[in-house]
Amino acid sequence: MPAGLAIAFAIGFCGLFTALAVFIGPKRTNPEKLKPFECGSEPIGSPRGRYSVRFYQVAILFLVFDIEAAFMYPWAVLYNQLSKTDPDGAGPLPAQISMFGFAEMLLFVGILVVALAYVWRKKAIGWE
Amino acid sequence: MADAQSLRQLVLGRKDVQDLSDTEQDLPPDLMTVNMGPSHPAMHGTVRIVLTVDGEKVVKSDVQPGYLHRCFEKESEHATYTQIFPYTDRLNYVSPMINNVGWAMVAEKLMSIGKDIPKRAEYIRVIVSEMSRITDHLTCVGASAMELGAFGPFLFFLKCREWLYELLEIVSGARLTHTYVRVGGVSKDLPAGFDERLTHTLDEIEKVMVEVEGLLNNNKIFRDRMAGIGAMTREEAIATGCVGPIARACGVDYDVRKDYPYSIYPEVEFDVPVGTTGDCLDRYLVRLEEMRQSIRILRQCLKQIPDGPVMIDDPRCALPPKVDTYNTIESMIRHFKHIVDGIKVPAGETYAFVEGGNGELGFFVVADGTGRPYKAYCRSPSFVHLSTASQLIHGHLIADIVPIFGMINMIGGECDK
Amino acid sequence: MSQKVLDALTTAHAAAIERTESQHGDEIAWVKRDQLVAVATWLKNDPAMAFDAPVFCTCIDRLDWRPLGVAPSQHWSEDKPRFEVCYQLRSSKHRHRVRLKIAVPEHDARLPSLAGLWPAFDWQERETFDMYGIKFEGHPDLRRIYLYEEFVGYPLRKDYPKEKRQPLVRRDDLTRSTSSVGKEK
Amino acid sequence: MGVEITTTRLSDAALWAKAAKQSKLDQVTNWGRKFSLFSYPFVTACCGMEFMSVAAPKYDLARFGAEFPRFSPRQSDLLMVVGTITEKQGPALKRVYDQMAEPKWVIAFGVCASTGGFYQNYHAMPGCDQVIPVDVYIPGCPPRPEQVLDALIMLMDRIQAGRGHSQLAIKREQIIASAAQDEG
Repeated sequence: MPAGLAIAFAIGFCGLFTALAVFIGPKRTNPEKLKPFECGSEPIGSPRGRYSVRFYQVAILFLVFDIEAAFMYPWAVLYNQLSKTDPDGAGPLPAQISMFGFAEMLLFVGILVVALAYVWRKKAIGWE
Repeated sequence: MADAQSLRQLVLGRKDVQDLSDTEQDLPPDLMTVNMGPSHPAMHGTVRIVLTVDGEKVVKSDVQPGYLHRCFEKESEHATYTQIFPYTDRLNYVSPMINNVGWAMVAEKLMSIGKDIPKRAEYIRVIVSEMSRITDHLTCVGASAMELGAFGPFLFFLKCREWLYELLEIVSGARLTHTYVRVGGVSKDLPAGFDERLTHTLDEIEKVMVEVEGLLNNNKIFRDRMAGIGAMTREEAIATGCVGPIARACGVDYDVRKDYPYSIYPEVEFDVPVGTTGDCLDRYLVRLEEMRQSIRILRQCLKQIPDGPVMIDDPRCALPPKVDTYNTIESMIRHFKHIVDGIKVPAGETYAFVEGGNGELGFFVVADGTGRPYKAYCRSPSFVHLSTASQLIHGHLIADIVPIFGMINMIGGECDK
Repeated sequence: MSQKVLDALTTAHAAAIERTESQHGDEIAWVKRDQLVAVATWLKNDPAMAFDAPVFCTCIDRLDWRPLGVAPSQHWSEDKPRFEVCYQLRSSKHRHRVRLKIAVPEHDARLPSLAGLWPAFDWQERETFDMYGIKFEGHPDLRRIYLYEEFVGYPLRKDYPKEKRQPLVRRDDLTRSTSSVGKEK
Repeated sequence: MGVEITTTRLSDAALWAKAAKQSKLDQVTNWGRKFSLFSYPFVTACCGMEFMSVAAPKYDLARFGAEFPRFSPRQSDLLMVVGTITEKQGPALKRVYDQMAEPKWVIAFGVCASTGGFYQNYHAMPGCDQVIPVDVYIPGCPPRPEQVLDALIMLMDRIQAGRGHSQLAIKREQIIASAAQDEG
């Protein structure tokens, strides 16, 4: 499946459903509906106030480790080919198991573990 | 020169170099007020907290109950003593039987017939109360585990609760709102084959409890979210009037069944679990242990239950047997007067209390001799525990409010009466 | 067995105690309003009494109090005070209990608050104020606890009709086509 | 005994429903909607215990595609009013209902949400339809889980037929808008 086609499909589907929602979905707004939802009570205080930077830190760190997990998916799918010496199995000999795939991911995760250790020591994750 | 300076400041929006002290003081973030409103899953739908938070840490909280105030007192001034039983069911609707027994006891205390209730009726009352107490703890622990993300134990405990609901439905006819106890005894006898089914269910529940304890007790996430959260000292617990599992978790050894024994609790042995630190984890462990003690009581009751009538035959508060009602005019009139005008409770006032699911549940009744109470105040443990909530929350993170509220087990009907 | 509580109370505060009675095993002590705080602090701090556990605080509205089988002299009449505020206390050490009752006339329904002595009474006094309109002086923040601020009147008084609703919000597109029987009185 | 008898004016709703027949597209979208209801459990009182039992393994709500409770009105289209609605809770209920996206449906779970049950007093509202239009009422205090599942199936039929209150309201506005265009 050539990558370009896959990207086109992705954009096509997302665009299709957002377009459907925008054009077909009923839009009926009333002032009550536009107010922020605060568990049923009148919203108090304004979100515009200044709040601690820790929120931003925690969000960014989550993003880093979330994407790390996301990268593991394609690796996991292709793990079998990565572990064979001749991936397309053309040669006469039965393919031996090679540590290429595993070592690759170990390196990738290792870097991020160092980052995690640094962040942990700097107490950027907790909320003290 | 001056306007160039201000121009640069205007453009860059930066302070002048001289204004900066050597280190840029980090301005304290403004406190944000947030609504943890009435319609929130962790608030059991009936409590609103106006939180003032500094980032995630709670700085000030104003707990507002009253969203489920259904006027128990006003309704009970317009209903006869027997008609109030359905209202008491819906006070602590997680363990409704115990409220029924509490209300029956206050009426019996006023009529001073507490001593001559038939022994079998007392045993049945203790059996159904302890079953109701188990469902209370099952719901409380299951729901607060789910609120912390452990969905498995919630479903396991609800499966057990379904078994108990079926049994309570066979006994009283309703799954949740039983209205089973009457002044002077209970309305119906236990059905045949009840004790085999109950013993079987109790064994099953103990198996499930072992499973859930395996899941939760040493679970790192569960312990981190519960240990050390919402701790309360012994003196605070007593001074704020806390009772039940919450006070026992702080080390207050107060259980109405032991300190002011009523009904046949002196005839069964059971222990009262008492915690040490008084935090959420201790409340959870105390509730689990209390479930085991209730199972132990149930087993003893099933062995010791005598035969005999289940209703006192005192004409003042017992309905005449059906065969007389349809055959003799006196019984018909008595039956009619009993239902329409209610039980004539002599004038006086008293406060009777039982060990409810959340602690000392008492009724302060002023009777004026007619069939309707003049005043029926319900002393509800949830209302007292909720008054300590804002002090327990103080200084914790917003996410810690959920386990604290889960373990306080604040029941809307009982808290707002 | 709490009779000794009443005896100790009467000996220590003879002036403050109007009368004591014992009904159905509960000891009741009628206390004068102005000496309530003195008696309460004594009850709390005295080692023999040690009433450290508050149980409840409520009020009885004696408006149409005509009990059956009781002499008419006991019935309520205009000259008698209308409200009786009751504080129930319990000692966790000695396991005895006492109920303090204070007569409060209707025209000035005021009472010194005991929220300072026992934190539990903070909310219970707010509830009594919300339901009966008894103003507790010295209470940290005395406002309605169950009902909403816009509610007028005190619902648990005997003269407040049970069904008198004061709705906050109703549906606007709802047209009451049929008459509503017995609209709010 | 001041009992407020209130009937929503269904007569004009029936008129608009007859006037606007179901187009093919409507039938397909309603078919999709009825099997993927996301409920916002507005739980207040004892019926909440029975709501837990309905969602629990024995009387599973998941069999009907309505199991996943969403605790935000933005992501839910079925408002289950579970338990007594008091006067103080009224504004909160109305605000949650207004903040839900159309088309939306309401189930009054239990007799307290339907008519106030045996709480006829100054603080309990005689039914949540004093504040929001309700599509299906479930009697019972609390109703048995089977009654709740039956009510859900009843609601699904109503959704398929396009006769939910908010569906009719959207239809009515479309007709008014199209009528205005014809004249304009």
